[in-house]
Amino acid sequence: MPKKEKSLSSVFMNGIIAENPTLRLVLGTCPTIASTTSAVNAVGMGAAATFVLVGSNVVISLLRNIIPDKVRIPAFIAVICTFVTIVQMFMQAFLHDLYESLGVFIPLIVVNCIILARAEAFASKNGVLASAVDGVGMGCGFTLAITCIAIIRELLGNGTIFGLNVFGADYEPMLLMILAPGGFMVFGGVLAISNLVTQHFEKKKKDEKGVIHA
Amino acid sequence: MSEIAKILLFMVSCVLTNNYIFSRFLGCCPFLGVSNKVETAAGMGIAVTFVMAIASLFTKLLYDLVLVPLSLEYLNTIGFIIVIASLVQLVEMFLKKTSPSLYRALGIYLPLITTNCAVLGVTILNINSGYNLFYSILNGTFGALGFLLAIVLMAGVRERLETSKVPQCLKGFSGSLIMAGLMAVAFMGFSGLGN
Amino acid sequence: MKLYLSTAPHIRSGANTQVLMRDVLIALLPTTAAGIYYFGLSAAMVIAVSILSCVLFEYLWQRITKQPIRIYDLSAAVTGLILGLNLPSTAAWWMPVVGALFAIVITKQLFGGIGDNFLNPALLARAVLLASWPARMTGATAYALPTCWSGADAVTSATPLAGYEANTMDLFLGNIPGSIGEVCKAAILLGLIYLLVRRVISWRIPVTFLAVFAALSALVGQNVLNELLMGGVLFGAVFMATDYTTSPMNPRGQFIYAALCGVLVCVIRNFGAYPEGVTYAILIGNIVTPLIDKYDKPRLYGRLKKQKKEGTANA
Amino acid sequence: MPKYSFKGGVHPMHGQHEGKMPTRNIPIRDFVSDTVCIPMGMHLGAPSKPCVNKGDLVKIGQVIGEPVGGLGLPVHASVSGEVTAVEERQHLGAAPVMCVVIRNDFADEWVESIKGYGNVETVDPAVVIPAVKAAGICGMGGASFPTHVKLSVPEGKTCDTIILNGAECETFLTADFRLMIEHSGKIVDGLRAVMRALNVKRGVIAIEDNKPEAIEAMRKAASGREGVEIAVMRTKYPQGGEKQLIKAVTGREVPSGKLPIEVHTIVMNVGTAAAVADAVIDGRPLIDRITTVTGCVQHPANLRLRIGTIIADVIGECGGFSEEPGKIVFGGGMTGLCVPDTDVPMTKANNGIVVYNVKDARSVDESPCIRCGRCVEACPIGLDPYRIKHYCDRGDLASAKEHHVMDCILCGCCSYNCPARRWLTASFKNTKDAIALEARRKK
Repeated sequence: MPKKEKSLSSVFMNGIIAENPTLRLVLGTCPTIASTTSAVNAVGMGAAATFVLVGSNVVISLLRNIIPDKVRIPAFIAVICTFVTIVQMFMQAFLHDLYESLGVFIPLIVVNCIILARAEAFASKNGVLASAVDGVGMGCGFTLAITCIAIIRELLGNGTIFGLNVFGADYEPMLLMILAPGGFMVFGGVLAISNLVTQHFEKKKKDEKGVIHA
Repeated sequence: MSEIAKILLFMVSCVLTNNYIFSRFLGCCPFLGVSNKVETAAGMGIAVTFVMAIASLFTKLLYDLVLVPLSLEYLNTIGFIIVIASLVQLVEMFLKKTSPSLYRALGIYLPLITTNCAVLGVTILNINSGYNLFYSILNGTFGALGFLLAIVLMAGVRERLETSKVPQCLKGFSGSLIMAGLMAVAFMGFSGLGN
Repeated sequence: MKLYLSTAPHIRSGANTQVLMRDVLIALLPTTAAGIYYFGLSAAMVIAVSILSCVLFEYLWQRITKQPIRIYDLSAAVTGLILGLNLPSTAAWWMPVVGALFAIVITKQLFGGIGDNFLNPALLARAVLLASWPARMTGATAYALPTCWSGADAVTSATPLAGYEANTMDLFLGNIPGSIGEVCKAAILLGLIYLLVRRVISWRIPVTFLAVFAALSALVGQNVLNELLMGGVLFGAVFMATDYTTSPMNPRGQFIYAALCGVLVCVIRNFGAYPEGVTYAILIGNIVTPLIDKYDKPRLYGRLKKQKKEGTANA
Repeated sequence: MPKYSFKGGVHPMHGQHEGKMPTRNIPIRDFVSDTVCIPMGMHLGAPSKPCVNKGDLVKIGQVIGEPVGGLGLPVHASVSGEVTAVEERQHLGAAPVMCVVIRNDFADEWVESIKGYGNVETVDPAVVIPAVKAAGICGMGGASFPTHVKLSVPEGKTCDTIILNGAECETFLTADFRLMIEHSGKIVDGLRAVMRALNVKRGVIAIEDNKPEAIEAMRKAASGREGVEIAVMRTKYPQGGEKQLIKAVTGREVPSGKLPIEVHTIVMNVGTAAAVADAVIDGRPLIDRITTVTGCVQHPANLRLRIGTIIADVIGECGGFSEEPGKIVFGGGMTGLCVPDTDVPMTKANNGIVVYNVKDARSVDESPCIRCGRCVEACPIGLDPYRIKHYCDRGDLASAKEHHVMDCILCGCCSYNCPARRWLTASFKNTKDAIALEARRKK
C-alpha cells in the first residue's frame, strides 16, 4: 500500500490545519469554551481528548468490519465511553487538581462531536495505522487550537501564561476574559482571524492557479 | 425560608443565573447550529426540554437503584448515555404514534439531542451536586428552559442581524460566538439571583 | 437646463441622523456639566478620553475596512459621552479606552456599524468594565465624594446603593458619590425635557420604565423616591433605554420593553448580587428587542378580523 | 364638532403652511396656449386610439381619441384648430406616448353635438354614468381611474356613502381649495348627480381644517341639498388618501387588495365631481382642469389649463422661472412625478406643477438605518417600512410580499420622516412593480 504510506503525514497535517476540528470544522465548542480558562487546563483537556480519540479510532478501525452498519453509532459511543471512563479514572487518581477544574467536561468528552465525527468519517473506513495517525492529528489540532485560545484568555484575564507572570505586578487582570463571556468572545475572535487567514490564502490560491483546492 | 420559596429561587437560578449556555457553556453546538430562525430554535429548545426532564428522572433512578447498590458508580457515564440514547429513541417513537404533528415539528431535532452535551451534562451534574430526585427533575426541566430561552433569544438576534453588513470573516460561527459572548455579559447581571 | 429626476417624495423632514445625535449631545450637556462640577477635572478627563477614543476607534475601523467615514454622524461621540458619564470619576485612563474598544469595535462595528448593533454599545462597555475590574467599578472605594470645585482631595466612598447615606435633596441635586453622569437627577430631567420637546424620543420608554420600576419598588417595600433617585435608573431610562437601535420599533413593543427593563432593575437591585442593575436590565431588554420586533407588528390597515362581520351587517 | 382623522401620517412642511401660501389666495384664471399636445394615455387603462389625422380641423370637444378596452375613455380636443401632428412623444414614463398636437386658431368653436341633460335633481339617473363616460372623465386627484368604471357598482356589491375628497393634504397644491371656494355649487351638483345615479343617500364632502374658507363655502352650497354633509378633517398627510379618508369618515377599513366598494363606499375628488356636473348639466366633456403652478416661478397661480398645454407655456404664463430650476414635478411634494423636460404636456389628472430650485432638487444619499422607528410611526397603513426596505434592498421579493409591501399606498410618509434619508418609498414602488410584473408573467 504505497499510496497510504505516503499520505500518513498528510493525514496528520490534515487534522492540524485543513480540517482543524476547532477552527475549521467548529466541532466541540463546549469543551473549547469550558477548558480554556487557563493554558494548563487546555493542554489537559486536549491530552485527554487526544487519548480518547486515538484509542477509539484504533478500536473502531479494528472492529470496522464486525460492527453491523445499523448499530454502528451506539457501538461507537460505547467504545468512546469506555475510553472516557478510563481517562476519567486515571485523572481522578493521578491528576486530581486538573480533574477538579475540568469537572463535568471530562465525562462529556463522550459527546464531543469531534470524536464521534472522526469515528464515523475516518476510522470506520480506514486502516488501523491511518486511523491512529488521524486520531493523533485531530487531537493535536484540537489541543493546539484550544491552547492558543487559552493562552489569550489566561494572559488577558490573569496576566500569566501557564501560570508564569508575564505582565508584571502592575497589570490589573481583565477578569471578564476567564469568565464565560470571555470564552465565547476569544473563541469567536480566534475563529474570525482563522477565517480571515483562510480566506486570504484561498483567494491567493484562486488568483494563482485559477482553481479551488479542497 | 419556606420550601416553596426555595424551590422558586432554585427554578430562577436554573433558568437565569446558571443558564446552561451563558454561564455553564453546555449545549453550545445546537445553540450555535440551530439558531438561524426563531421557529426552529424554539422547536429545538422544546425538544431538549422534553428529553432533559425525562432523562433527569431516569438517570437519577438508574444511579440510585442500580449503579449505587452494585457499586458501579464509575459506569455512570456509559449508563447515562445509553439511557439518553434510548430515551431519545422512545420519545421519537412515542411522538410518532401519539402526536404526529408534534413529531413533525420536533422530529428532526430529536436525533441531534443524543449528542447534545447539555443533556448528558445535566444528568451528571444532578449526581455530582447531590440533588434528590425532585431537584434533579427540576434542574433538568428548568435548566432546559434556560437553554430554550437562550437559543430563542439568540435566534431573534441572529434573524435581526441577517440583513446587517457583517464583515465576511464574522459570518457564521465566529460572529455567533461573539454575539453569544456579548449576551453572556448581559446575563451576568443575573448572578446572585436565587442563591 | 438639466432637470433632476427622482421618485417621490420630493420633500424631507428636517431631522437627520446628525441632527438627532447632536440633540442627544445637547441634552447630555447639563448632566455633563453637573458631573464635572461635582467631581472636578478627573471627571472631565474621563469623559474626554472616552469620547476621543470612541471617535478614534470608529474612524480607524472604517478606515481599515475601507468603509465611508461616518464619524460626522456623531453617533460615536454620543456613545463616547454616555460611556464616560457611566464611569466613576476615579476611573484609570485606560478604562474608557478599553470600554471604547468594546463599545465601538466589538459591539457596534463587528455587527455592521450604526443601526446594526443589537446591544447598546456604551452599556455593554460598562458591563464589560464592571465584570473585568469589579473593585474599580462597584467596590467600597470605587467612587469619589463630590468636591464641588473646592480644591479638596477626592475621598473615595461607596455609592448610596451600596450604603452611603444621603438625604433626598442631595440625591436629587447630585451631591453624592456615583458615576459621573448619574448623580445629578435635576440635570437629567432637564435633558429629558429637551429630548421630549425636540421630539428626539417619545415619552413611552422613560415613563413606562420608571413607572414600572417605582411600582415594583413600592411593592417590595422600598422607599420609592429614594430608589428612583439612587443609582443610574433615571439616567438609564432617559438616555440609554431610549437608544433607537436597540429598543423596539413599535409603540406597543416599546411599552413591553420598558416594562421589562423596569422589572429587571428592581429584581437585580433587590435580589441579585450587584447593588445596581440598570446596565444589565437594559442590556437584557436589548436582547429581547429583536423578538419583540418580530412578533409585535403594527396593526395593518384592512386586516381587521371583524371586518367581515361589520361588512355584512352594513350590507 | 369632532374632527376626523386616522392613525399614522406626517405633517409635511407644517411650519410653512404646507407650502400653500403662495397660491392660496390667488383666484383661478384661464390660460389658453397656442398649441396643445394631447396624450392619448392619460387615464389608467389602455391608451385611446387617435381618430383624427394630421391636417384635420377640429373643434373644441370633438372626440380625437376613441376608447380602447374596458377601462378605455374617449379623449376630446381641448382647443379648436388644425391637427399638426399625430405622433409619439416623450411623456412622464420611459416609453413615449401617442399624442395629438393641435394648433389653436382661438376661434373657440365648440362641436355642435354637445347638449346638456338638465338639472341634476331632475335628470333621469340612468343618463349620468353614460354622460360621465362620454365626457372622458377620470379621477382628477392623481390616480386617473376612469370615473364611469368607479361608479359602476359591480353585481352583488352595494354603495351607501359617496365621499368627495376635498382634503387636499398634499403640499403646495391649492387647486381643489380654490375650486371649492369658487365653484362650490358645481361640486355639490356633481355629488348629487352621482348620488342619484347610484341611489345613495349619504354624500360626504371631506375638507381639512386648514381650509376654513372652503369649509364655509361648501357648507353654504350644501345647505338644503339632500343627504350632503361636510366633514372637517384634521390637517395631516395623507388625509386625502382613499383608504384613510374612508376610515376617517365611515370607520370602515378597505380590506387589503380590495376596492372601496367592498366597504360600500366610493371616493371621488372634488374636481372630478365638478367635471361630472359639467358633463351632466351641459354635456361638456373634460377639456380643461385647474392646476396649481408654484415653487420657483415668478408669479405662482392657480390656472384653468386646457388638457395638453405644454409646461413651458404654463411657466411662461406665470412669469418664467424665478431661480434656476432643478426639478419640475407634476403633483405635490409627497407623491408628485418628475418631468424629464419642459415640453411635457398637462394631463387630466395633473393637479399641480411644482418647480424646485437646484438646491432642493438634489437627491440625498442614503445612510444606514438607525432603527429610530419614525417610519413605523408615520405609516398610515401599519407596515414595517424599515424591514421591508431591507428585503427590497436584497431583492427578496417573497419576503417583501410576505410583509405586505403590496398594501403600501406609496404615500411617502416613511421617506419623508426618515432621518437616515433612506429611499423607502422608491424601493417599495420598484418592488411593487417587480412583484406585479412577476405575477403577470406567471399568468
